[in-house]
Amino acid sequence: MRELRIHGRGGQGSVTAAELIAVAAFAGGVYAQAFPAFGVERRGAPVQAFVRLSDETIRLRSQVYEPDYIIVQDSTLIRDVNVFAGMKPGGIAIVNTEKSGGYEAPEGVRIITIDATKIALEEIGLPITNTALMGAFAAATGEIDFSALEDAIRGRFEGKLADTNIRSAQRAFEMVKGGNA
Amino acid sequence: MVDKSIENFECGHRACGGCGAATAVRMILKGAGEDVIVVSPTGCLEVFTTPYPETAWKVPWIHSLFENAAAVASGIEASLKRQGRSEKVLVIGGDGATVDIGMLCLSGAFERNHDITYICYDNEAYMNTGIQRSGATPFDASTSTSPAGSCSMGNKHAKKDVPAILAAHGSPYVATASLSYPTDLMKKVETAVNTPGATYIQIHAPCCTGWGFEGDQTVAVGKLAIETGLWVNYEMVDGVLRKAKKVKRKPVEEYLSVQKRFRHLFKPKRNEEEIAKIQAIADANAAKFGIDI
Amino acid sequence: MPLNIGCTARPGRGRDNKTGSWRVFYPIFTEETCTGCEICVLLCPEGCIEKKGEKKYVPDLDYCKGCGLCAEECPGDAITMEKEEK
Amino acid sequence: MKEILEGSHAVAEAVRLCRPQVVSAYPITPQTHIVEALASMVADCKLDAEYICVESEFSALSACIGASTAGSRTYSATTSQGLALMYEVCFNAAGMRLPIVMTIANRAMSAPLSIWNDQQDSISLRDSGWIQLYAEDNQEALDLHLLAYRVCEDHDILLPAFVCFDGFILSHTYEPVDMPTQEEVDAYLPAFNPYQRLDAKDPISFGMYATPDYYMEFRYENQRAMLRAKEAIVRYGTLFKEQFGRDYSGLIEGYELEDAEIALVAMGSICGTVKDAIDEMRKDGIKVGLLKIRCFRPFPDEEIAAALAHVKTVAILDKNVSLGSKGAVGLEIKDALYGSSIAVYDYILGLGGRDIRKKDIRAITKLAEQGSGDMFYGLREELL
Repeated sequence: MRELRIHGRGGQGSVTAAELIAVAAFAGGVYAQAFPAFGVERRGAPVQAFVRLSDETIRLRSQVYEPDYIIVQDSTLIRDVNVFAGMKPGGIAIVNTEKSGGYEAPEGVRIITIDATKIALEEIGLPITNTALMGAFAAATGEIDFSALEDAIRGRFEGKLADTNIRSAQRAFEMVKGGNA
Repeated sequence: MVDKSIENFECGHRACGGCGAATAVRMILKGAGEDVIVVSPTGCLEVFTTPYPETAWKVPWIHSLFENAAAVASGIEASLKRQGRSEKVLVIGGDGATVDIGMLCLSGAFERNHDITYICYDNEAYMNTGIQRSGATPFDASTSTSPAGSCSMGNKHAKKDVPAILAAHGSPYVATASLSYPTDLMKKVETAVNTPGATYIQIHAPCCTGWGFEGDQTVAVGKLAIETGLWVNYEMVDGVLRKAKKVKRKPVEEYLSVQKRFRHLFKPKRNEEEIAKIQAIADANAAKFGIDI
Repeated sequence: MPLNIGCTARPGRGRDNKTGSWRVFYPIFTEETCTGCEICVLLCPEGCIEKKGEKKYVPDLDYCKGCGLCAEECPGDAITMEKEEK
Repeated sequence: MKEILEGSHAVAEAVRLCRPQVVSAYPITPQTHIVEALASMVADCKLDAEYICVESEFSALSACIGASTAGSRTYSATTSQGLALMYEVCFNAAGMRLPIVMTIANRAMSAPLSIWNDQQDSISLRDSGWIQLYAEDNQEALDLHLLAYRVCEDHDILLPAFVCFDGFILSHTYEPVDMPTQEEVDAYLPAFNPYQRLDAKDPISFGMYATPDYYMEFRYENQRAMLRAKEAIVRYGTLFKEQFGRDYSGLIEGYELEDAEIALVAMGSICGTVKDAIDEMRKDGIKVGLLKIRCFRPFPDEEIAAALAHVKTVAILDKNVSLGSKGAVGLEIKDALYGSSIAVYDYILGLGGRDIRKKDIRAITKLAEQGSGDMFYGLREELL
């Protein structure tokens, strides 16, 4: 079983990201579970969402404490939240930042930085970073196919909004695949 | 046209001799017609009509709780609508269930404008539990929880104006009536039941036991309420006052003095100041509704 | 007789309770002064006054509680209340 | 067909497939997504029902009483404070023998205010006369709605039911479920056939009062219907298994219980975590198993006594507490095992959304082995 923890701020679509990754993984024949860290946080507050992926039925219901993967929607979170807490060796951290690195992660954790905000602003016209980060996650982990992610995004958003979000995800996907992130 | 021959209220019920509510309900059922479902909240009416297995109701009838009659009626109306059925939904409840504890459900049902008619038989206190005050108890009435005493003149508050509250909800038809004017009462029920949407009638229903008069005086006391201006029969259509019964007004003491609940205004000595306050209420009613001939 | 599920009843047994036993005074109807207005029929809280013929109204004494409302409101003073004596 | 969706939406779909004619509900976290989804279905003509936007939970269930007596299949959903506001109406609906089905997205009770999960809300209504079913996952939550309507509407039963699933932990979780088709559900659940109804052509008085000459007999009949519901749940659960392949033929379920020396007893979503923890403990040679209670009312006391007869120790995981006594499940189990020599320990845990991990299950198992129990587990000692 692989576990993903998404760190974001209220309003950034962390829960949606978790759900769409689960939907995409399920489409690929994997058993998936996605859920938020249930809270009363409002816009701007640090929030978390979780995904579990497995070849077997997932029964575990606790939150994710030792993730294989993390997504950090906003690198400013790193100041106040220990986003790398409990990460497994060999894990992958995808961080949205304009910087190229310099984060202290546990031993053996691979950090992929990507300027998802820039991509989102250019493709969607809004700082909606979650779809770009889903694309980066797909490329970095191989857990989900891009076409499945595309379908998942299209299943959630309509028309032009779906198109621009898919473009955003695609760009991030290709950047990470090409090692340009 | 009201069919006065309709008799859907069975003998054998356990109301007090001379009960205003029982008399009013017989008239209500004539005005409502045969194709009707009645909802009653907990109260005197419910208790005196339905000790298992003896029911006084010859129309379909349901009691659920004290404060939820309007919500139960909402559900019945929704169900009938879904089934394409024609029955009218009629709530008949006392003033406690209506103006106090059931106000939330009542407000909700009227805001949603279910096609129901809610009738409050107003006997101006909680008669079922032993004559405690309600939000409909008139000023200065002595009840078991607003007793007159050496430093109390009885109920300190004026009647809550529920007809106005429900008219403000946008009810297409709100009326008041009195059992002492049966033709008017039955016609208003017929109008309310046949008006689409949530309609309301508040019926003045004197209670011989609770108010303190002999059972043969029920209608006479009801008439005095109208004649003194302490109760006004009127109709509001879409929130606009249409019609109020005009009277040549008598002094309020003619109404007050025949009821034990106001006895403290006259004994041990006549309290001019308090009687004047009640006269002022009647005067205000007369001015508001333009009832003076 | 087994209980009705949910504590329900069909009409019928309401009349089992003979409220005539509550009565201290009983009404006497006089045809001569009756106007046939039927206000007594309408106002009776029991609904126990029946029309049996022209100006002939009869209270069902199984149910009449003797409240006297009919007598009080009769415009022709055609109803009087008498004490039950045995 | 298997699909992945949020638990609340899985429940809403299940409700839609059951064809309720009147839905009456008031939104409250974490139940909101269910009633929002149903409102959307009605707005899009995917559900042919009257949806009453009531002004409170009290009215929500009251309107269901009206609609049910008028002859419609009805549905509502609530949780926590909303259920507490319905308290009086719950007893009333059960006493009137109305087959209303209501989802409870389990949540803690105030004060202090908590929107998070435990099972205090529905447990506190244990005496109200509602059947109470608890779901381990969203598939079970979905399926139990079909089962509940089938059982409740049986004219030999005529009782209302809570289908309980843990708020947030299940209600807000995306996971795959096998969604039955309308044809399949129609084949399982016949159209609503009211036992009696409000009808001008055949007037009946509902909700009469009972004098001391009758009241006890009505309560006894209610109790008998509840006890008959045990058999009905097994029967319709078996029918469900035959039709859908998923086994709800038991009021309880065992996991690694046959040779277990220690039995954990739990209800709801915690069972999944417990099963994973058991797998780990089994690898370490600990003979531990799970007894999962799916049906808390009627309480399967005899079934539980039989299932636990061979164990040495029982540890009950209670997501509730009867303040001044113990956890409600613990009390019931102690009653069911009365007279046996089995050591029974109760653990109050997970209140107000406190997360429960596999390591907690291991720790509780250890406590039970050591003979230490009847306690709150996982308290933050530094706060006390």
